[in-house]
This record gives sequence, C-alpha cells and structure tokens, in this order.
Amino acid sequence: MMASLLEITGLTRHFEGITAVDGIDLAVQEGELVSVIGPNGAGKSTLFNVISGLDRPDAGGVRLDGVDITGRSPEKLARLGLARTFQHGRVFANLSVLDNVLVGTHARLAAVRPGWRGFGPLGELLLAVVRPGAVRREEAALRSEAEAILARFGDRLVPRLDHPAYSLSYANRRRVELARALALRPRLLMLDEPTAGMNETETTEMEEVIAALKATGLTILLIEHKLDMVMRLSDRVLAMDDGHSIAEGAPATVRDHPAVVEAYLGHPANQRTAVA
Amino acid sequence: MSFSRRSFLAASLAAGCTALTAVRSRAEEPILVGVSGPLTGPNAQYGAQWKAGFDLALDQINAAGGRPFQYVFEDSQSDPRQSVTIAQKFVNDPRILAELGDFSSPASMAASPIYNRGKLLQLGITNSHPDYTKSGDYTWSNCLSQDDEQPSLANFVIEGLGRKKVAVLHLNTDWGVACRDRFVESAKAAGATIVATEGFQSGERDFRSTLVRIRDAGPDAIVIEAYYADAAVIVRQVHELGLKQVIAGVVSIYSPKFIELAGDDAEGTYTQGYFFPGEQRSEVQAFVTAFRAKYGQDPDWFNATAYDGLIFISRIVNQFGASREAIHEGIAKIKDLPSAVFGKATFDPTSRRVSAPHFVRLVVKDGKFAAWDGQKPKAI
Amino acid sequence: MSASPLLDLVGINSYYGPVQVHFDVSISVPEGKIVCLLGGNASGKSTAMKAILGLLTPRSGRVTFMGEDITGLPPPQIVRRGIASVPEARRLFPAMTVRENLMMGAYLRRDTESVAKDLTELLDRFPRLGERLTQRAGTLSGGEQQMVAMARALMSRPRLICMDEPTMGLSPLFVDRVLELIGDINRSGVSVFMVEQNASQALSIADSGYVLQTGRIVLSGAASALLSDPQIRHAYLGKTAA
Amino acid sequence: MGPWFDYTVNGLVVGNIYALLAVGLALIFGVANLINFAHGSVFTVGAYLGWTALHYLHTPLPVTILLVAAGSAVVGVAIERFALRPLNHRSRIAPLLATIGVSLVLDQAVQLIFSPDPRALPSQLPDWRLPIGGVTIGALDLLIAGVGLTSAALLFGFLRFSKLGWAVRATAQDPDAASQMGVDTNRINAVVFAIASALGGVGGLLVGMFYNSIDTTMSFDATLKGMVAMLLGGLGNVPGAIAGGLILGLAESYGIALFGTSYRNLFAFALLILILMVAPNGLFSRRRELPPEPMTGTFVAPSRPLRLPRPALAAIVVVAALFPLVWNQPYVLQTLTNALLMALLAFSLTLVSGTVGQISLGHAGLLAIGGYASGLLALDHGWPFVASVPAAGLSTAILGTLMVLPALRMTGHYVAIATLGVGEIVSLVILNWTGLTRGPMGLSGIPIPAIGPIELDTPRALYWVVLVLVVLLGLLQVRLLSSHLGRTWRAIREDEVAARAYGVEPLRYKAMAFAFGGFGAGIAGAIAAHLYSYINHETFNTQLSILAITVVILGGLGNVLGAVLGAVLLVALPEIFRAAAEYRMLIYGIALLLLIRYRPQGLLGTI
Repeated sequence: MMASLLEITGLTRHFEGITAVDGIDLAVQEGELVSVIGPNGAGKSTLFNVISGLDRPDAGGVRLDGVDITGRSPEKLARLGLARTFQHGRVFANLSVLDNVLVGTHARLAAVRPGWRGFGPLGELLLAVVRPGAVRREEAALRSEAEAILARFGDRLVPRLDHPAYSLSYANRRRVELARALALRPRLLMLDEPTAGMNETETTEMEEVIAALKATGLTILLIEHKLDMVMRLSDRVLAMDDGHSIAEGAPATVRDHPAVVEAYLGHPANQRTAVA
Repeated sequence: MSFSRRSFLAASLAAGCTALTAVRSRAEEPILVGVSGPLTGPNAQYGAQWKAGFDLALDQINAAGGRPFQYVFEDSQSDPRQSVTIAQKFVNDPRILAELGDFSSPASMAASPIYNRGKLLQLGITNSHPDYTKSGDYTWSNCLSQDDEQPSLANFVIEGLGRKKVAVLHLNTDWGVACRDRFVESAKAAGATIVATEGFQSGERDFRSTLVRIRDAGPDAIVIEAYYADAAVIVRQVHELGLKQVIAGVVSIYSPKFIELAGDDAEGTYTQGYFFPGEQRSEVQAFVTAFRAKYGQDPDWFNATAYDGLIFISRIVNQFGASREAIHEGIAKIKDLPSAVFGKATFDPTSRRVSAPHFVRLVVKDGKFAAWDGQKPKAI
Repeated sequence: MSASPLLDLVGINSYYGPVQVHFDVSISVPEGKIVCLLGGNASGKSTAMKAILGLLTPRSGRVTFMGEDITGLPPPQIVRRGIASVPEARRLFPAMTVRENLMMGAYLRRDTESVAKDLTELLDRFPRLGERLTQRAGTLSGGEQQMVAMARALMSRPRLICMDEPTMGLSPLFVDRVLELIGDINRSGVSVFMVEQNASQALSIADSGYVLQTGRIVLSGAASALLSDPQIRHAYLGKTAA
Repeated sequence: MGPWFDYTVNGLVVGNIYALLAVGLALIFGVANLINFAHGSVFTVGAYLGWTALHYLHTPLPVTILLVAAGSAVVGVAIERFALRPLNHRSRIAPLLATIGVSLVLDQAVQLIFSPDPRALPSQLPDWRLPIGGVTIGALDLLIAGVGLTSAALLFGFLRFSKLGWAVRATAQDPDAASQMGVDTNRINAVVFAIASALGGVGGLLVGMFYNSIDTTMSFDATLKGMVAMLLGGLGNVPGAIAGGLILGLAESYGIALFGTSYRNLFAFALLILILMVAPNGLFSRRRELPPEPMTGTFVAPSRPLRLPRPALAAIVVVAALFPLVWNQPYVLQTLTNALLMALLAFSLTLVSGTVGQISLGHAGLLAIGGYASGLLALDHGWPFVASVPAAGLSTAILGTLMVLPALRMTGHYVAIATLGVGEIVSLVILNWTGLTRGPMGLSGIPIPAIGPIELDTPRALYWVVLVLVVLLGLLQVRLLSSHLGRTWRAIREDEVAARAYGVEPLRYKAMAFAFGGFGAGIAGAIAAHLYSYINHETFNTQLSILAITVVILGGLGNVLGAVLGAVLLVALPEIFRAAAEYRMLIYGIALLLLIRYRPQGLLGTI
C-alpha cells in the first residue's frame, strides 16, 4: 500500500485553558482532496497552523511523505512543497498582484540562489545585481508562470497585475492568495476558507478553480464552511468540533453523521427532526 | 539678526542684546568675527557661557571707539557636519576676518582643514586636544594644552599639598584623557604613586561605585579631571560616601557654578587657575568688575576665555590691520596681550598656543574660591 | 407590532474600506424578545453587531434604540443607554480575575451597593463562577469563559444584550447550558439579540430570526417558521443536503 | 563587610532611580503598547518645574512634589491628547516616532525657557547619612526608594482594587472589549499618561535633588536607562520594572567593580542585548503563547508612491552634476555634500527599515565602523583613499551584519531597542578599545580624500565624488529592489508570517539587506571621516541615527529617491533656519510631529 502524503497522528495543541486541537489523526493520500469542516472555533485553523509549522504542537506528530516534519519551520516546509492560504487572507498589502504571486515562487528560485557554501547570501546579492542570463531567464519564466496562474481566474486579476493588493476586493485578495500558493507548485495545498466573503458567483468560480486543480492530481487539504462545495469537491471529510474529530469519512456520510448535524444545527432531537 | 534672541528669555543676558542692537545702528561697516559653537544640543550651556564673555568683550571694544566689532554666532550643536558647513560659510564671507571655536574636538578639528585652506584664522578658545593646533598654520588656541597645566597641578598636589598616593577620576574624552596622561606622567616624575585612574562618560551622574573602587585603592588624594558640573556631582558623592581624601581638580572646575552645584561639599576642594577673579592683576580685575556689573554674577573660565578670544582679535586688528592676513601675521608677533585668563598672554608661533602661563593655587573656603594659603591639609 | 421596537436597524450599508459588507440590512428587536441573526462565516453577522455596538459606523442607514438614534455613537455611550454585549470569542480580559471581569461589566454603574447585590445574585445563578472568582479568566475552560462573558454583560443591568456566537466552540453540554441561560435571562426581562451560526439551537429559543447571506437579509420571520424552512438547511449544509 | 556589599548598596541606590523611570515607561507600554521616548523629557520637565516652585514659590518639599506631579501629569495628558491620540489605528511606527518628536520639542522648550546652564536643585531634606558597610545612604536615597516602592505599591493597588484601575488593565488587554464595557479608552490612555508622567516628573525632581544639579541633557540618558530597566523587567510589566531597575543598577555597579568605570554603559547595553536574546519578554514574564493567527501587516500605511519618469530622474542627476559649475558657492556645496552623505546613510536605513521593515535606531553605528575602518587603514597602514573607503564599506557590511544579527531575530519594538543598543555599543567599544581605536582621543589627521595624486580639497570636487557615489549606490539599490530581493524584502515587511509560509527565510534576507546597507553606510562613514580629518566615538551618535530615521520617513519608507529628497530637506532646512538659532531644533521637532500626523507615508510615498 502506498504511504500517505500527509499523516497526522494525535496532534494536540493547548492554549490557556483551552485545547484547540485535541488528538487529531488524519491521513491524506496523494491526489486526494480532504476537507476539514466544523463550526467556528472548532480548531480547524489551529490544526492548519500546526501542520504548516507556524505553531508547534504540544503532542503528536506530522509526517509529509513519510518524513517527520513536526515542529519544522514554515520556510522549510514550503521548500518541501507545502503551501497554504490563510483564513483572513494574508496578502502582502503594498505589493502588486504579480509580486504577491512571485513571492509564492520563492522556494523554487534556483539560478539566483547559488548553493555556495557559506557565501550563498552574498552570491544571491551579486546575482541579483549582475543578473546573468540564467537569472534573467529564471525570472522571466517565473513571471510568465505567475501570469499563467493568474489567468486561471479569468479576467479577475489579469488586468490588475500592477495594482497593490490593498486596493483589491476581498474576493480578489483570496484569489491572489490561492495564486500565490499555486506558484509554489505545491505537493500539498492547504486552503483555509478560500471562499470566505465571496458571493455565490464568486464561490462557484473558486470551486471550479479548485476542482480543476484537483483534476490535475494536486493533493488538497481544505477548510470550508460552504458544505455544498465540500460535498462536491471532497474525497473525504474530517469534521471537528471543540478540538476533537467528531466524524471522518465519505462526504455524505460525514454530513449526515448525527454528531456533525448536531455541531452545525444543534442537537435537541425535536429540532433535528424538524430540520430534517 | 536673531541669534541673540535667547537674551530676551534669559534675563542674565539681556544686556548683551542691547549692546548688539546699538552696534548695528552705526553706519560704519563692522569688523566681523565668526563664531562656530553650540547654542543647542548637549553642549548648549557652554555656547551660552561663551556668549556672555563675547558680549562683554564687544561692549568694551566698541566703547573704545574706532571701527565697530561684531560677531556672528552660528549654532553648530558641536556637530562636525554643521561645523564644516559653517566653516565654508565663514571662509567664503569676506567680511569675516577671523573665527572662534568650535567647542568639541570633532566639530573643531573637522573644520580646521577648511579654515587652513581658506586662510582664515581659527582661534580655538576652549580647544585643548593635543592635536588641535597641528591642523595647520591657521589653527591657533588660547586654551592651554595640558602640557602646561597638568605638571603644575601635579606639583600642587604632590609638593604643595604633600600627597603621595593619588587616584585620578577623569572625563573619558580626548581632553580628559590628555589631562590624565600628562598628570600621571608629572606626578610619577615627582615621586607619587598613581593608585587608580577611572574614566567616566560625560553626562554620568552616579559615581558611588566608582568611588568605592577608588576608596579601595587607598589614595590620599583624588584628582578630578572634569568640567565643573561633573566635578560638583563628584565631590558631593565623595563626601556622601564618607571619603576624607583631599580633592583637587583641573582648571576647568573653577566656576561659581561649581560651588553652587556642589554646595557645602565644595569646601576644601583645591584647584588652580590661570584665571581667578580674586587675583589682583589689573586685567583680571577689570574683567571681573565689568562682568559682575553686566551680569550680576562671577565669571568663570568659559566666560573668561571667550572674552579673551575676542579681545585678542581686536588687539591684533588694532595693531596689524583689519584683514585676514594681517590677523594671521599679527597673532604670531603680538606680545603681552591683556588677558582675563592669563593676565598677559603671548602666543608661541611653534605650538600656536599661549606660552608660559602662570597659575594661581586656589581652595574653596567659606563658599568661595580663595587663594591657597600654603597650608598643607592634615593627613587622613 | 404595536409599539416601536426596542432596537431597530434600518437600511444599513456598511463597508470595510472599499468592500461593502452590508446591503440595506434592516433588523428589529422588539422589547422582551429574543431575536437571532443567522448566517455563515463572513456573511456580515458580526459586522451587524459592530454597527449596533458603535464599533463601526455604517455609511448609510440608522440604528435606533428606544426610539433614539444611536448611529455612530461611541461604544461607552451605547453601553450607557442599556445595551450590553457578549462579544465574539468571549473577549474576556484574560489576565484579570473572574471577579474583576464581572466588575468590568458594571463599569458605568455608580450604585455600588446594588452592584454588590447583583454580583451575589449572579453568583447564585452561576455557582461555577463563585468557585473561580479569584482565578484568572484566561485559565478558564471555554464554557466557563462563556458564563463569565454572559454574567459580565448582565452586570450592567442592560435592557438589551447583544451576543455574538454565544455557543461557538463549546461542547454540547455547555451549548445546552448556555441556551438555557439565555432563556432565563430573557425571562428576567432582558431583550436578547444574538448572532449565531448554530441555527436550530438559536431558533429553538428565539422568537424571531433573520438570515444573512453575503451582506443581505435573505430570509426572516418567526423562529418556528424559519425552523421548518428548508432554506435554512441550505444555508448551512448546502443545497444538496437531504 | 567587604567592598561587594558596598557595590551592592550603591547599585541599589542608583537602581532605585532607574526603577522610578522604568515604572512609568512600563505603565505606558502596558496600556498603549508604546515605547515612550518622551519619558525622559517629562523627567527633565519635572525637574525644572520643581526648580521653579522652589526658586520662586519657596514651597516645602511635599508641596513641591505635588506641584511637580500635577504639572507633569498635565504634560503627559497633553502628549497623549495632541501627539498620540490622532495616530490611533495608524501604522505601528507612527506613535513611536511621535514620542521622539515630542521629546525634541520638550527638551528644546525647557532649554529655551531655562537656558542650558545646569542649575542647582537643593534638597530640603535633613543632611543626615546612615553608614552601611563602607558607604552611606541619606534621606534622599530613602525618599527615592520610598517613592519608587510606594508608587509601585499604589499602582499595584490602583490596578488591582479600583474600578479605574480595572479599566486600565482591561484596556491594556483588549481595548475593544473594554470599550464595549463602557470604558472610554481614550480617557484611560490619558489617565495612564498622566500617572506615568507624574511619576516621571517626580523622578526628575528627586534625581535633580539627589545630584543637586539639573540640566536639559538629562532626558536622553533617562529614557535610555529607564528603557533598559523596563526591558529587564519585561515590557509593560510594572512590578517587573522595579526589579529591572534594581538589577540594572546592580549590574552597572558590579560592572564598575569588575572592569572599571568606563565600562559601565557597555555593561548595561550588553546586558540589554543579552536579555533581548535569551529572554525577550523580560526576566519575570511568563512565556507568551503565539496567538492563533498573529496580526502583522500593519507596519506601513497603504501608499501610492510618486514615481518619476526616467528622463526626469536623469535630468535631476544632470542638474545636480552641473550645479557647482553654475553656482560654485562653497557653503552651499558643503551643505549639499553633507546632505548627500546623509542620503547614503538614508539609503541604507530606508532599505533596512523601509523596505524590510526593521526599524533601526542605531544606524549611525555603521558610519562609525566605516569611518574608523577607513581612518585606521589610512593612518596606521597607509592605505590610499580609493582603497580604504571600499575596504571600510566591506568591513562595515560584515561587522554591522554580525552585530545586528541577534536583533534581527526579534520583531517590532524589540528590533528598535536592540539596534539602539547596538549603536550605543559600537560607540562604547570604540571608546574603550583604546589599543585599536585610540579610545577617547579619536582619530586625528585622517588624510584628505584623494584619487591617486589628485587631492579632493575643494568643496566642488568632494561634492562630485559624493554625488557619483549617491547615484551609483542609489541605482544599485533600485536595481536590487527590482530583483526578486525587492519583493522578498517587502514581503517580510508586509507579513513575515505569510512570507515564511512561502519559503522566505527572514533572517537570511534581513541580514542581506543589512549587509548591502552596511556597505553603503560604511562608505558614507569613511568619506565623512576623511572629510572631517578628525573623528571620535561621538562623531556618529544616536542623535544622528534618529535624524536618519526621520529622513527616511520624510522621504517615504523604502523609497530611494525619497531618501535623497529627505536628506536634502532635513540637512538644508536647519541651515535655512540657521537664523532661528536656538529655535531651530524646536521647529524641527514640531515639523516632525506634523509630518507623522499628516503625511505618514512620506513625501514620495512608501515603496
């Protein structure tokens, strides 16, 4: 059997008095799209932070492609092909749209980042000034790749390549974030509520983009509230509440799992039947 | 001109301002002397003291008739970036015939090459850095180099006061270090032991731990190489810690402010002065009387040296003529300038400083500086 | 409705910078009732709360309380008029004790004696808190923090309490307890406006409700009617849900 | 009892004073999340208010203390109301700079009113002293300790047991939630400034009496030492500040005991850096948890930079190059040369602080390293100008980066304080490393700039040389900014967390910026050294660092052309205001405040 691309075991993170993530286990296979759902405050974003290295777990471990990456710094993880977006959309406000996406390619820079032992940074400075052909070609290639990625969003971003990110609409910022993540050419893409704040049309567009990405075989871990979309996109779903995993499995199964319905809609039996 | 506007605010300087205004109203083109010094910034107090001295000198020079004198005080904040700019300004203003200042060594010495290239006399009135006058033929100073002052102080402490084990507490600046080095040299030559030397940074106010260190070195005298404000804080803490050593200090602690700031703790502090208002030499007395009349307080060394600087220039102009070259020639030749600091002063063309000064030994007694009576203090 | 409502939002349009968050949002809270505002993430629920509490001034529209226009008043002025809040994620003062947190609720009250009396009464109602009075609020569990937040709001003797997702992140046991408490509070004469994601639970205790979707009210009515409206389920579990 | 006991007593006595300063700073930091650089100026104001009361009203000590407390509180409230409140919700750097502006204004105002002469401030307490071990303590020592401890106790009680105190703590922890409880947070900030300033002012009075001497230069040292003490206790930790003050006092005292007086401040700042490295939250703070999604990205205001078309830029360069042929006025050329040298420093700082977002308050230290490197190579090893200057640039790049490396691991306020400390350390090392640097004597006789046999002894020649360097280094920096480094650096500034998530190693890139910036600054320092012919440890001081940061902000953070414009304006303006003599620093302070208030993104805009 093939090893999982991402494997999380017993992951736990406490904050003062609260256990935000409580013993979560999850395995994501290559090419799979797994969604994490749950009400606000269930611990989904903390889970993302711990996996992506922004936060350290108090217990448990994370393995990427069989390698233990628990507690590694986010920059190292990015180099291993792990890209993420953020819940509230952390674009670089004063950078242009194109530059935002180009930052996403950072981990892939090679020509301009020579591996000269001990003198790497110096070499990088020199090459950035001198810009020999290899560096120029690399930059041009990345630039056209970034533009291609932005073209995935139709004409939403292409006419705004030079606009600073702070001038974009909320939805466009989310698109820039996704484009930036894609520019990393991730092995594992982690999306934290990519459609938050989008209207229906925009959500549908985003869903199409994600579906297309999935179709290319990209492994995706998704946090999303819009369950319609989750149902359509996911291979598997993990439902969390109060830091725990309350259900895991096929989308429909999880959606109809009593604990999930309860977590979303409330649990008194009469109400549940009333809704159902 | 608004460079004297602070005079309106500081009552003590009000008289100086009227003097200037009076001068300006004369039709005759005045002889201008440039001053580069601190009016703002951390050394502003010294610039203010210079001004008091200049204004008094100006009163007297202009009262004597002839072509009027005037000075242009440019605030450099004692910052080399500004003193070089001011130097360019002065050098290129043909009305300016000589320059006084700057205050700090970096500011003064950064400007020196410009004055030398521009052939404008730079007379340092408080510059004792041993290398200051080495900048060139146009850089002179009526401030003594420590080569003269420290042997005399060492002699006072060792021969005069009969001390054999000395601790030196000095400002950790070029000036303080030059003081220390010359003093230590002379004291050793005179047979004394230097048990400790401690350098402190300007602005320092807490000397208690330093004094414990000094105390434990077991000196019988503490020599302070610092300006009056620091020295006042030091003598207070010496007494607060219960130390009984004899305290002696360099010329620059001679200031009424020293006694004001140190209070009763100033009692029994020894120093020497080439400038001492109590001295009966007529030049000194004339200055002190005039200063008291104008400002209602005793002058100190900073007032006196500034006063001298301007008086010297006016004497040279009177004798050798009102041009830059005449002044440059004159300063090397003129003899026995009347001086509030030295009584009579003559420049040595080799060192470009005032030669062979004469020192008065002083002690603080009953809240005043008094000539030392020659009595050795009791051993501790 | 006979009398004018206690709280009335009329035609609110609010923005975050260039982004419009509310489109003509109107909401009424009648005196003595529980009204809930439902909606998914980023639908603009919390922003509506901010507009009421004076933390955000809508670009157009009006907020009135007891017939008085309170649009754009600073938060302290709004508290003074009798609106208390239980903010999203509780927002306790984590380094202060439970007692200090509760007393902060009574910050604007000058009647020291009745404040003390109210505190005693509240501790009867929330015995859990009595045991933890001197504990730092940050060290409490989520459920306990929610209790403190509600008790803190009550300390101001409000006419209206605004609650932002009071059941968020709570275990089912506490969710029940919190809902019960909201009912209690309402029965003691305080009107309640709550923003919730947890639709059935909120509607089970509310008198009426509104559903907000990307800044627009898409549905409103009596709680019982909304409970059986399939659109609610769609808003949460998606249209494909059974 | 041995001398160590005496050192301990002495350390505690002076530590008392630091504690008094640190308490006020901690209180303000705790509530307003702000390092108040004006605190030392309030301390000075308090001392002069006390002097006025004693001198003119002959008030008894308790009345004097009350008057000083009340007067200083009013000053504090005014600072909060007029300088800081308008900056609410602005970028984080704005209020910090505003307090620097306020301190300039207050210091200059005091100096104008009272003259810069030091004044005696006699203590009215009985002159008895209590021998302890080999030293003594007096009534004032006890009063200062008493005031420190009592005010800490009162503050503790106030914060713990009074309603207003709760509101202060609540505002510190969560201003939004506090305002939802009905707390007027603006009023709370004003109350906090009033209390902290009253404490600072009374501190100034007592310390003035302690030394019987007050002058207008006390402010900066007071701020600096208070800040170090506060950091030792933990930013914003009021009881910690008392302990921090005492620890700083002890550390200095022991430092003197072990190494001698001249090492005192070196010891203090080394301790600061050490604490920042090993326990950045202070010695007494609990470990702080990372918030689930840390808030960053608010460093600079959104900005649309003004962009000049290339021909316009080329035209400016040509005009600048031809200017001396048209107007060969040495004074003007010297001023412009100074401005261009400042621009070289500003390039470096605008890169580090503007582009990468690491506020450096010790940048003049880089000039010092460059100046000494070139000066020593020329004097001791006979290197020609054309060789020693680039060598100085390289040494500065290496040394400067190595020294600042620990600071670059920190964030926000800590970077600013750490770099301030590094700047001071550079100056203190130069002062104390006599064997290499000639210590306090400085370097004199540094040869005049020369290219081969041609001496650049005219203002015009020097101007051209510096202009060429400015154009070259400016173009180089612009080229770097247009490379992948530009976006990487700016990404770190905008949101370090997000940047890391995309593989950017912040330390590496911050260090690269410092290295490049250090090279330019080192060259600027080297040229200045040859231009002045004499430099010492004070030539490139913290004041210059602060001037440089205002240049950078004036021009627009990260904006290379802005750095030139800012440098020309801020070097030329004081020259234009030269006629205003004593008033010019006051005007400068007010201009800085207005600038932060009305044009926070700078004249040409942040890039």
